[in-house]
Amino acid sequence: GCGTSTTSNVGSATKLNSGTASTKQIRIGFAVSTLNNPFFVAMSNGVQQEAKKLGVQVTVLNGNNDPATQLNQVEDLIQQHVSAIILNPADSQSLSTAVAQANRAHIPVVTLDRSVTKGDVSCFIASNSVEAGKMAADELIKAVGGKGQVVELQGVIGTSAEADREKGFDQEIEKSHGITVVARQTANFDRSQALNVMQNILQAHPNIQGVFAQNDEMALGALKAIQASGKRNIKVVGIDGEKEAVSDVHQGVMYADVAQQPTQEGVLGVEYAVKLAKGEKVPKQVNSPLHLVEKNTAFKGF
Amino acid sequence: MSCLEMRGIEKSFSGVSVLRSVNFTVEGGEVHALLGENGAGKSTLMKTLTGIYQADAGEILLDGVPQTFRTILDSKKAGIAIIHQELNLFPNLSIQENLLIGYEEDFRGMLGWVRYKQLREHALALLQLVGLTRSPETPVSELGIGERQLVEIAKALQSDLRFLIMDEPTAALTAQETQKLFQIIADLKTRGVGIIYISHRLEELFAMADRVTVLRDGMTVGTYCLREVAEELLVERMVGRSVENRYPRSISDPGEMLLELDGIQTRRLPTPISLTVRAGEIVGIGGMMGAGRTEVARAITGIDRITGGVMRLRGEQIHFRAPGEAIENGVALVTEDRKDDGLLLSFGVRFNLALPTLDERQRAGFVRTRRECEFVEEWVKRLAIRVHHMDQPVVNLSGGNQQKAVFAKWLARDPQLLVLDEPTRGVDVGAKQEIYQLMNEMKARRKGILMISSDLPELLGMCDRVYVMRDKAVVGELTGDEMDQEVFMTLVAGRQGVQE
Amino acid sequence: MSWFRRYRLGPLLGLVLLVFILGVTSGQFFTVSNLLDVALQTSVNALLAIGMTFVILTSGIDLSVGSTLAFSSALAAQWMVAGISPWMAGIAALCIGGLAGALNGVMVAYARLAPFIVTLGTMTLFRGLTEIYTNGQPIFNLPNSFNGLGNGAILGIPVPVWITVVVFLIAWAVLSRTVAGRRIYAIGGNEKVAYLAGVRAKRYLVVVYMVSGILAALAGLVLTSRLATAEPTAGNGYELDAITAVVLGGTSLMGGEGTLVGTIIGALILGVIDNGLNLLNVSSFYQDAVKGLVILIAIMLDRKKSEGR
Amino acid sequence: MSWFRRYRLGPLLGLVLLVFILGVTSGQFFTVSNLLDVALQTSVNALLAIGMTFVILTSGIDLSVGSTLAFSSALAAQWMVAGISPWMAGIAALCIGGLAGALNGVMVAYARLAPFIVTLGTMTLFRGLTEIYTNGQPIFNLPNSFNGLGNGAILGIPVPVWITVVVFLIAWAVLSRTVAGRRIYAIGGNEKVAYLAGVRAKRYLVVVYMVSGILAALAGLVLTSRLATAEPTAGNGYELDAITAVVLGGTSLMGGEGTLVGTIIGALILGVIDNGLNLLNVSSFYQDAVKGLVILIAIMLDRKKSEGR
Ligand SMILES: Nc1ncnc2c1ncn2[C@@H]1O[C@H](COP(=O)(O)OP(=O)(O)OP(=O)(O)O)[C@@H](O)[C@H]1O
Ligand SMILES: Nc1ncnc2c1ncn2[C@@H]1O[C@H](COP(=O)(O)OP(=O)(O)OP(=O)(O)O)[C@@H](O)[C@H]1O
Ligand SMILES: O[C@@H]1[C@H](O)[C@H](O)CO[C@H]1O
Ligand SMILES: [Mg+2]
Ligand SMILES: [Mg+2]
Repeated sequence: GCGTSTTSNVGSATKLNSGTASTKQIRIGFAVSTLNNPFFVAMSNGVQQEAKKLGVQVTVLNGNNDPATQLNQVEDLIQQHVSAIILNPADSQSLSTAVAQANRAHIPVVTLDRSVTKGDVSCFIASNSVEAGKMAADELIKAVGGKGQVVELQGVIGTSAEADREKGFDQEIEKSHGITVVARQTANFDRSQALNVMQNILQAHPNIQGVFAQNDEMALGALKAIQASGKRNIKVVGIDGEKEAVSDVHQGVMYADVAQQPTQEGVLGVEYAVKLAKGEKVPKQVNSPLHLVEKNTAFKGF
Repeated sequence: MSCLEMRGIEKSFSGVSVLRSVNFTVEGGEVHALLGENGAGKSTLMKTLTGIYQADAGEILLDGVPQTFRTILDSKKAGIAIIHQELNLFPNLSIQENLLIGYEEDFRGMLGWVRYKQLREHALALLQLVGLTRSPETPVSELGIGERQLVEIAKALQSDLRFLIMDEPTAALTAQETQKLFQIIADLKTRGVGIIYISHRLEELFAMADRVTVLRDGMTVGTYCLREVAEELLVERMVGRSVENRYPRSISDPGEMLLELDGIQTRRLPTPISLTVRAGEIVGIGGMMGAGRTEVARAITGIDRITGGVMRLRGEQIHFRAPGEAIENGVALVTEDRKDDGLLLSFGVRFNLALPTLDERQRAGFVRTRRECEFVEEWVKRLAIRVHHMDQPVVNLSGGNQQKAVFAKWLARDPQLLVLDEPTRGVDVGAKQEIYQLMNEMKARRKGILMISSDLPELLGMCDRVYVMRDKAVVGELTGDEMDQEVFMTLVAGRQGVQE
Repeated sequence: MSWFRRYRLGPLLGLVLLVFILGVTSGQFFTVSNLLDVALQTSVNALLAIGMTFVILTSGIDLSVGSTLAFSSALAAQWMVAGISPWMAGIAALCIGGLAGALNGVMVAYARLAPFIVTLGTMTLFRGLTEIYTNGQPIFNLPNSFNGLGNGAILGIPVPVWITVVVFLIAWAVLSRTVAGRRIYAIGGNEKVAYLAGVRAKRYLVVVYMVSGILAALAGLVLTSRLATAEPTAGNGYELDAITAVVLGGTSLMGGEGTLVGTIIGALILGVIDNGLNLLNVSSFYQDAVKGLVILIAIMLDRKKSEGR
Repeated sequence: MSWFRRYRLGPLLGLVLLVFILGVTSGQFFTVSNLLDVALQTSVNALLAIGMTFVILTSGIDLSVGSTLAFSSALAAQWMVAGISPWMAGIAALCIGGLAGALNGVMVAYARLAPFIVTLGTMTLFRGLTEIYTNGQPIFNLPNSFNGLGNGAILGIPVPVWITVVVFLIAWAVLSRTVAGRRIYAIGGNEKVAYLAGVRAKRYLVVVYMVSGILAALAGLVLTSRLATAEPTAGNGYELDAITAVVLGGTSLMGGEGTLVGTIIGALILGVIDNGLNLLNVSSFYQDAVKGLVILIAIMLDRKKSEGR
């Protein structure tokens, strides 16, 4: 559910003034799902930058993509009586418990990128992964001119990002009858795996025209495989907005990228967490916009 | 009277026939010796008898009833126990726990609980019986090899015995423990237990066995009554030739000083030790188990760090920091425990024999395989090591042949000073003599030999001089006429010291 | 110092030191609630590590615990969603774990295959089965009555901690006091000799892997209840943590040597490190480096082998 | 059948079977370009597995290879970005790998610590150092002259494949033909026996871990060049693949037994499985299950120990 009355946009969020006396005692915990991916590193950088700017203390905890570890970490944050918790859950279902615990301890929770299904989240800042999948599909359809063979590189099976992007992509691509998805293979959101997997897929399907990679790391790996094969005119669309990918799009190496704005999500997360700590009101949900990056779009990645 | 009979037993390993028609009968209350060269098939026969191996042909009868022992459990149930030639203990468990495994039912309490108190008492009694003065809680890994052998014996004694097989139980024991063992055997005999006794120490057989069966190349040569047979005949039946002069000591003038220990100490040798070995001399060290003989060997060869005193090699003061250094300086050690220290068990004969001398047959770091093969074949032949092929894993060699392999790998290094720790353990009469000849040959070439042995006739028969150790100290030195069993025994027992 | 080595106090020393440092540097560490949290957070790994100790003592290894955890949890969760009572579903999950372990055990004991590669194979296989079964989706909406297992407390102490303590006590008694335990050590010391002594080594091996599988399933139930969700990716990489706890606790990967007390200490060291790094607000990029150093220091304190020669 | 066991043909049989099945089911498998791709894709794991074979033969293990790979690559990449020539940077990276290995080796050999836990510690430590050094960001914009290492071809065969073949031949010669190789096997067979036979076991252990570290760095350079990027997460989990290749190839984790030929076959089996799953477009949900099954079947074909008793 987006589009509720409380929804606002990242860009329109008002900036807070830093350095008030009370902010000095504010401590914020940030539990990030993983730092195994530039996307989350950028998010974490955003959090730290903003915390520094506002003069609040922040603890960043890396959950290594394991919900149980994250649950432990949120418990540790509660132990430290932090003023607010920013949570980027590894999984939407299972971190509900963690949020419930924070609720019980009366510590406000802001979720980034993904939310939780249960529990009281004060603010949810994210872009929509189903939507991202749809946008990527639209781009790919455009890129291959509505017909031909395409390939989907999947993320880690069992993650919501994977499932949602696949869902969006499938819904949209089905509408274009000229296009067949000839292969769907996982490369676990990982660049070097994508390089090998794409190389293999190219062996099996020499005539493909397009690739949808569920994140930029895989898109970049796939691009390497395509370059190495000497093939041209295979269009690659990715998701995330990583600097390297964006610049590849600008140079025409990659067709398009559906960019998210993790740094801004991090920045905004801290802003709202601080507000919450001070007892101020924040919007219940913030729609972090997806930016379509095409060859001529001016956009800087993270 | 019960009776255990093996008829027409045959057994081969991957096509190589080891036992070809063996007939063998033991009766309750007799000590029946089994004699044969290294590799004749004695151990294999016993393993076949106890169900560890399955015979390819033949039958086993207990009191005339054919038996099928599929596993060792079956033979155990029938009242047959075996003390293996190779120690079969769990080094990671305590003595008492080693006595527990295999006899759990006797100590199983409620819910499978081990009745430790009872186990301890039982263990203490058994240890006393075999004469081992160690706490039952001692981990076996802390025991010396002789002590381990005593634990093995204790283990076999605890079951309801009808027949007991002892495969070279005294190889690692000194005279004292051996006497103790004989008492135990005599005791079992009166209880009607039949004993199969394997040993290469002929004097033992004559001391306590009733009958002997000679095995040769996997076939029974004959069974003799020990009171009625001469040693020479037995040896001839066993090796196929007569062996005269069992201890062929050669006379030579000792030359320059080779090794000089001047009050050396190590962590395990608190009392300063002094001894000398000259070129062209075979010097012995005797003593009871635990006297510290092995520790002296370890100190000399750079295994244990020397913490006090001075060691000189050819007049030069030297301390080795590792065995490698000792070896490079011409000092080699034949270790007493072939299984743990001497051989890479799962590796082939060739690999094992070549290991200490690899650097002598290499070019630019590459092993010259052809030369290596020739070299190994030569040594296998010289020591008559019985192998099926050169890459046969040594674990599959008979015990005596393993010992010869350890000996060969160090002889091949041709060291200036060779330290031997129980070098002929489990080696048959014929092969022993060959080893003695090789020692004499070294002596003639002005090398020095320091030999630790628990085989008293060997020690007194082969050495020019013998040091006696007790309680980690040298308590005497025997030369010339003093080299006599009785003098030795008094020193060892510490009743009266012939002080230097 | 031989008693020090004899009773393997190295790991304990490491833990004590770690706890001491944290007590001094962090105000929150020594609060009851934090210590209970550490215990709670350690429980899943401790359960796996207890099972792993059995396996490693026989000189085996079980890489499949994480996948067994995920697979059995997914089935149990699905059954609960389908209306089967948590008790029944839980017991069924334990059976699944036992079966998975039996599969490993049979291949190791009877087919004489190397434990590492067998359990690597089943690790991948069970993970795959979980993915297929769950369609890659988490299973949620579990009955409320299942909540207590992971989140309840008895006398103020979390249920998973109770479970771990009980399992530990039973396992400890079995390993150190019973005939079966001695046999397991014997097999690890020398399987051939154990066989010659009449120990039915193969059966024991199967049982040992079953213990590991059952405890993996139990850990899975705890985890699932704590998260109120069964995830297809659950337990990923947990085998390494469990092995680490065991080895950190002084158990030899060669088998036959080690204690469960050591394992628990090992698991606690890992739990305390994680907790401490979080409490002290060590920057996340520095956490791995610090954790690696702490592990290295902890084993330095247990230089058992140093006198080996 | 003894020659079958003697020459350890089990793994080879597994590979041949796998290749046969793929040849029949997939039209593309037996094309030259696909086979070259498989070789190329296997090269990184093969390099790691060759080093791992040295370590495992001494009855050790090196869990740190993935992190060493990442750390040395990150440094090399940064140096190249800073203008240092790829050759220099590459050699420096190999030295870093050697140093990392030496650190492991010294702790294993001289401090007598268990290899598993030592290299687990350094695995975590090196990963942490990489994260700190790179700030969690990939390093790209590497010089074009560095491209050839991973992407070039000589006589139509990719450079990484050449590198792997050369490394393999050297390593194979060392292990099977030289004095040093013999000693490595001897150490693995029984370190004490080797030591008593005059082998300077400690030095050899250090060297062996250095070999593993250097090859990890080399693999890192290849990977970095292929991707034209050094990633802080590079090599994550690669240790498991390398160990799997070694064990699948018939080398015993207890040391002293195994061959490099087996290792290469093991690495190829893994590479072929991945390639095959992609070619056949096996659903991602089924991939793990299939892969697990294939591994299990492959080892069943190598039931070497079956006559063990
Ligand atoms: N498992 C096996 N595989 C192959 N050959 C074997 C095996 N066990 C024994 N042998 C061979 O069988 C022969 C007889 O060995 P056995 O151990 O029975 O001799 P032994 O009479 O006990 O000799 P020793 O006096 O040296 O102990 C030897 O040549 C040995 O190499
Ligand atoms: N504490 C110990 N730890 C390890 N090994 C030991 C220990 N004490 C003794 N040993 C080893 O046990 C073996 C037997 O030692 P022991 O004290 O019995 O000396 P010995 O006089 O050589 O006895 P033996 O007559 O049995 O040869 C030696 O190899 C010795 O190094
Ligand atoms: O949204 C994030 C990023 O796209 C990342 O690349 C993979 O995980 C997803 O959850
Ligand atoms: Mg024998
Ligand atoms: Mg001795």
